[in-house]
Amino acid sequence: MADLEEFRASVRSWLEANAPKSLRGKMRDPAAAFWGGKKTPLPYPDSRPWLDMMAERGWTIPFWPKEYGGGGLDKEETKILNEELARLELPPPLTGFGITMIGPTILQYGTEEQKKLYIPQIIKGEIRWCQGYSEPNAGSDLANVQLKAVVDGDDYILNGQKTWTSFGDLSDWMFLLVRSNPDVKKQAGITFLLTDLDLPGVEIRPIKLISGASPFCEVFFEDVRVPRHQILNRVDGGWEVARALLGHERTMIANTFGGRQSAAESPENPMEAAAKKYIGLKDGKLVDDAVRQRMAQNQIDEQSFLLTVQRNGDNVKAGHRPGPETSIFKVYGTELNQRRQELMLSIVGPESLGWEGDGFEKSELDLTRVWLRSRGNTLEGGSSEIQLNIIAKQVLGLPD
Amino acid sequence: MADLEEFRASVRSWLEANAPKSLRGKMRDPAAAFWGGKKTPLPYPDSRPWLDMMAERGWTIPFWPKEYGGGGLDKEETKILNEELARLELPPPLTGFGITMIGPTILQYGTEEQKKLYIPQIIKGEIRWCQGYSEPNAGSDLANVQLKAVVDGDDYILNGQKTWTSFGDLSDWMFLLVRSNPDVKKQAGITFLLTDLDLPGVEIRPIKLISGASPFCEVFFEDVRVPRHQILNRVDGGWEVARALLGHERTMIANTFGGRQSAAESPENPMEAAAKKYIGLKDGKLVDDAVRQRMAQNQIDEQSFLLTVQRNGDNVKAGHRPGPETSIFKVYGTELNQRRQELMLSIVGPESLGWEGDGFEKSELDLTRVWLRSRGNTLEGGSSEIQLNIIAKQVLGLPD
Amino acid sequence: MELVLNEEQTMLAQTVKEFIKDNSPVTRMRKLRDDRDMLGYSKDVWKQMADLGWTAILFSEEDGGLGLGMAETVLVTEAMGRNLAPEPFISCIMLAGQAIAQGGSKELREEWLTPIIAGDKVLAVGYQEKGKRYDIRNIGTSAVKGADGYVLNGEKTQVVDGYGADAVIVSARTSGKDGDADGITLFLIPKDAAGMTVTRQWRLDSKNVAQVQLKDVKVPAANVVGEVDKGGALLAKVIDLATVALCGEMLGGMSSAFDRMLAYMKERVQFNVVIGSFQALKHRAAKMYMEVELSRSVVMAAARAVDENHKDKDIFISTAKARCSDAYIAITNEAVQIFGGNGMTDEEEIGFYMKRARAAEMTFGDATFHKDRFAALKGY
Amino acid sequence: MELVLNEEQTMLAQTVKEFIKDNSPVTRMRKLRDDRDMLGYSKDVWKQMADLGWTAILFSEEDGGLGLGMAETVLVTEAMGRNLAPEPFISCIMLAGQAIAQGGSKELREEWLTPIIAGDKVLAVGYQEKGKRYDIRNIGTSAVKGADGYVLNGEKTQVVDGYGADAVIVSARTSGKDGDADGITLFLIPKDAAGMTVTRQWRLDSKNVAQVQLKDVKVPAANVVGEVDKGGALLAKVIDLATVALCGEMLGGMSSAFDRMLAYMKERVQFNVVIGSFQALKHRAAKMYMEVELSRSVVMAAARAVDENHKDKDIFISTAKARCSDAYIAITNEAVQIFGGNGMTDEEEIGFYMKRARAAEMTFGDATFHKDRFAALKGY
Repeated sequence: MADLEEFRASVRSWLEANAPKSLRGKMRDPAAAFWGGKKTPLPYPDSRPWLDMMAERGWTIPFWPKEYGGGGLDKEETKILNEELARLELPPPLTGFGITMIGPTILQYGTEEQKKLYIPQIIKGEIRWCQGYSEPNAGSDLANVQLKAVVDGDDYILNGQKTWTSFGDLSDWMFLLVRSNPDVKKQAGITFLLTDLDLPGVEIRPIKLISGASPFCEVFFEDVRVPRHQILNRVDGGWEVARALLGHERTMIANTFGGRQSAAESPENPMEAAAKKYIGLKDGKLVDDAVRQRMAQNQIDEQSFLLTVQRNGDNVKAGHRPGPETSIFKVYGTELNQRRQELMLSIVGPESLGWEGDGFEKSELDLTRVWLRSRGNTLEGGSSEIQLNIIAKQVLGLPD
Repeated sequence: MADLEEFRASVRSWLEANAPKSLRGKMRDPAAAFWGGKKTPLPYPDSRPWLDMMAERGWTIPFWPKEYGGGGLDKEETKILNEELARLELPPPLTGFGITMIGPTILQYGTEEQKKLYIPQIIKGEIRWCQGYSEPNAGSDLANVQLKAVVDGDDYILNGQKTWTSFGDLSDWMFLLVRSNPDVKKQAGITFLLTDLDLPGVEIRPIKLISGASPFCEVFFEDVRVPRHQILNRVDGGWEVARALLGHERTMIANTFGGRQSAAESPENPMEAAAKKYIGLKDGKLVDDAVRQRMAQNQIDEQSFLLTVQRNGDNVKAGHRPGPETSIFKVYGTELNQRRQELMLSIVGPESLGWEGDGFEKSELDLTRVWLRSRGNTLEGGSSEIQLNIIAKQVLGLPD
Repeated sequence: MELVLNEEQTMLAQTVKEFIKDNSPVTRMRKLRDDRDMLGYSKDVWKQMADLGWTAILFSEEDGGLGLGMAETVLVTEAMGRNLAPEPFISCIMLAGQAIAQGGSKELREEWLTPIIAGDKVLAVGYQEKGKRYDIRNIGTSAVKGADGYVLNGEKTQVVDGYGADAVIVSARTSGKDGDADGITLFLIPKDAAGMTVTRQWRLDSKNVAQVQLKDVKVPAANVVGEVDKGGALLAKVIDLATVALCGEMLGGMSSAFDRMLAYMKERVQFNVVIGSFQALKHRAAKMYMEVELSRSVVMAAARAVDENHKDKDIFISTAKARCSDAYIAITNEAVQIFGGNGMTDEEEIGFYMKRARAAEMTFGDATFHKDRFAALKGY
Repeated sequence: MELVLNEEQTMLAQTVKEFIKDNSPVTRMRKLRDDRDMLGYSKDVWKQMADLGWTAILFSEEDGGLGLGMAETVLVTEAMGRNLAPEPFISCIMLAGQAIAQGGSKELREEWLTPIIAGDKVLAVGYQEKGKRYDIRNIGTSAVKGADGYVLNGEKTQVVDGYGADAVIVSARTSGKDGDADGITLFLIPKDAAGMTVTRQWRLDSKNVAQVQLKDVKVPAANVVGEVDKGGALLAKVIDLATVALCGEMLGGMSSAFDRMLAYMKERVQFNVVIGSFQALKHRAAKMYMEVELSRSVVMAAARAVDENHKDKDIFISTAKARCSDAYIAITNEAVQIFGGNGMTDEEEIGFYMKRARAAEMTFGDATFHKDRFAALKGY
């Protein structure tokens, strides 16, 4: 107990002395997130020193083992560190798939050499990772991996294509599934591989979306040589790794859509603000009663959802098995977000139809894109249909 | 043209002279419908003479061929007859499955002897028919017929059970599907049979529903002997007949739920009346805006549906192929009716919770039962799920 | 708040669930209905529940209770809801008992709370009037002050467990006009009071509900529960608590309906496979499952918000009632559809849940009423 | 009314459909967008449509039109909607053309209708203002009467096909206050009028829309369309007609989106089968099919109700706009979901329909606006 207080005091004084003043207050600023690596632009000039000083102490991922460069903090200490970061409203020094997806997976499946090699790089944010699961003709059928990996000496030679790779153009390395054995049941011939994207034969092309943005890429492989020691788990044992990693991803998506604020908090609500601006109150009630009711429904849904996320977390914290499965969060959270964006359009009305340029406010133009982007939420990371299949089978025990 | 005017004059004078005065004005009175047969109570004392005098002229089904006792009227004459009946607001003299289902089917599949025997009985309303399709373990799988029919001399011997037989207890004869051949694909071993229900070995038990009513029966067959000449179409050719008959049934259900009034008409609307009574207007608008919006949605749905039924009819009249299939009417019409009844509950509020006795008005108690009954609409006559399967396959051409 | 059961709560939940399972299958409620039992519940089962201490949960130790909270209470109502146990928990404990506990004089508390907690006496609260919908401030019943007390005239409807109650607490207008929050007073009227007629009503969910007619009923001032003219606020507070308990019941009901539907999907064969293998039905079942899970979260949260006197507790309560109302109806509708023709028969128990879902929705304000209240509380 | 096409209508429908198919694949609209074409449509294609007589359908023979009705008009817009053909039919023919035909003086009709019908001139109507939502009586633009005519000040937004228009008809307040039905006047302003600035705006559906700024613009009294102060009613009438035409377009759009979705379901293979064999998707497709069919019925009925001057024609119009708005959005949302990741790419055309569905919904009042109007017309 005394130790913890001492720890808190040392953290506090260190942060106050060293954390860049320019980043204070930016805790909730989504633009302050830094994804690391060599190609991603710095969000703020101080983002790099902030990352470096935290990484040196292992505090980018404070609870990972010290031997691989993590902070080695226990639960209590981690909580204290987070509280002290929140006190100065400091943004996390690092985010990304290294932390949320491939890092935990390497810790779970990697050899000692692999852990020693990759985990410190992740902790220091030296490389940004992207995911190579989807292929053009696979869609929801993730096991339908066609990208060929043929053994040649100490290397695999890769030929084929990945798609829907988030920020492939800003990433340094990819973790991907390859078809290492075409002669067995499709799940049984997949290998999980890590590869540098700067290798010869790799070509990365952004995909333009309906929202106008290009957060995803197609990644083409033509005779790309990847050392065989860069496989994770055994040869043809990639499907098991992929599934474990998907679990990490769903948790992350749930966190994203569920919002990080606890359900009890009531932050300034952008929907209510928009309704008051575009529709207006009369006698304390929104003039458009249909919108008012949809808002109440949407907020009730949101509160119910956040409380369910919280309940799940509280159960885990209490040492019980998690309650509802993460698939619920994915389906409900993404569909809720879509309903929210559609409601926002109804609230803002004709001004929400802008694409760019004159006659529309920036917030109106942003809304249009955010809405369009939200349509993808129910597709990426396992479509709603796939999630409902999973719930039916794995949670409810219904037969195929 | 002159002939038609003459026809109209003769119909009018005959109706004015003969149609029972006590039935005038009862055109829209659902209680005035007479189902015929030996067991059904008369709705009004004059219902029988009204039936008899109309049947004598073949006008219970005016457009059926004269040789079997029908009216033999053409399209124009039928229209005139209906207009003249409407002029005095007279109820139809006869309704029932004889007219809407088995009659047309016998005309389509029956031998000359069968037509001569059954059609006049139907036209005169001498027997009331019921349907024997469903069986306890079949549900939506109608071809799963288990009721056994074994040949014995000139007879079939029936053993097994039918269920969900509408008003089996009030009917005289049944048309039913029997398993005549257990050794072939299930659809190929079914025979369509007509049988008297007063035969020894038939037992009829009403099923009590959640609404408290018992409009359906279970019908048990134990060594019931039915003459083999009472089959329709060939032995093992029952499935074809059953499907033709189901087409007639769906059209009937669509008419029932679509309502017979044309879309343009605006009869006194019970929902609007209830809303004004239980909720009330303020400045010309319902006080409860949520109910107001649900009402608008429901009435828009209803109008859209009625117009679609009308469009289908207009297309057929114009000699084109029908537009949307009748399955649409069944699914949409029944679900619309369920939404309508649920909305009625919301309008009436806590007073809609009554079951019987003190403290509730008759209209409130009726509503409760009508609502509960409406839950069956999406099940009987081919469930919504089955209809959606049919639309997907037969209309949209999607594969199994 | 922590949305997790502690050890004691887990044990309580287990005990109640087992008791209800053993002592109150749905067949019991069916028999009461078929027998046209005037009470509609069993005094014997009620006494057993009291002996197990569940009627005491919410009362202070001073009043002879256990001094626990809504978090525990909803565990009891959830178990009761699972099997549609008709005992007068919400009417007698949540409404009448809480009204007396929170507003009753020392004398009233001594006279009535002990037998209520012991399960020896049943009290009901009459606040609903015909045609007045969900706003409890719309009251046609009047109470006029005279020399020795008040004279009451009016009529209450659908008073839950009013038939056979040892006393009925009624709301009456002592001043102001229809719709005013002030000017409402609660009166406790013992069953033998001259001029009070209690008539059993028959409702679709077979609950004991009654019409309570008051013709020049004399009530002494000592029988006022709470303060004169301030009974509206007390009633609202008590109804809020009862609403959370009802949400617990609804959660139990929808869980049971969902479980039954799921079991049927695994067992019913059509087209040579179980119907649970049809993808369209699977997806619908998965969606209903989400509704159950979300409902569980909001019920737990509402109970804890009340226990913690959370500043947004009214929002939590309306969230719970709106969600549970919609979910219970949606799930029972789906369940009846999936049960097919069998679901339409009186013989199959699923229909009871569909009926109860409607009655529960329309008790203490329907989903729309609570969405409206939610919006108002949020300031829009 | 008869909800069936007669022989001439069937032929017309066929001709338009084929013309659009041959001359206006969606790639044409994509190219206009990618080129950032300021006009956003093709004058050449428009002229061809005029030569085929479609611009003349609704005008009287006296004005050089064909004297046909909305029943024919919706066939043209439906075909255009199927391929998102961006030509100025609704803006120039339905709004401006009809305003002049129904309210214009003989001189205005002679000067403008002939070139409109010939496809030589394009006119637009500016009635929408920023922040005023859907009520066309909310007008900030003012017109003050002076010695020789009127002086206009104000700003219109999202004037469809306003950029490059030969003239713009704008609504302005000549008397009364915001929200009044009376006191609105329509003014025809030729493109070279001093003080009028027309700025191209870029909208998600890539339609030509423009901001029209009016700074002390002088308009002679002869350019008033309709009567002074009575322009609100004329505008409302014209917008009602245009709404029906737009519903035709929406019907075409949703039909096309549905057809594309269905084709994709039959062709896309996942888990070794076409996705159209998954029952959950089949049921959803069947439901969307019903929406298309219902939409077709209400569009046909609304057009005929207008042609027959049916006493309930406003109800038919609001029914059509509410239904088509909801259906177009529902179908395009479902289609994008079923197209999966491909549906999210700019390369796949389905996304264009989803964007257009939103813009069309918010033109002439969204679904909620028309449900509200429906209820008001029904008297509740």
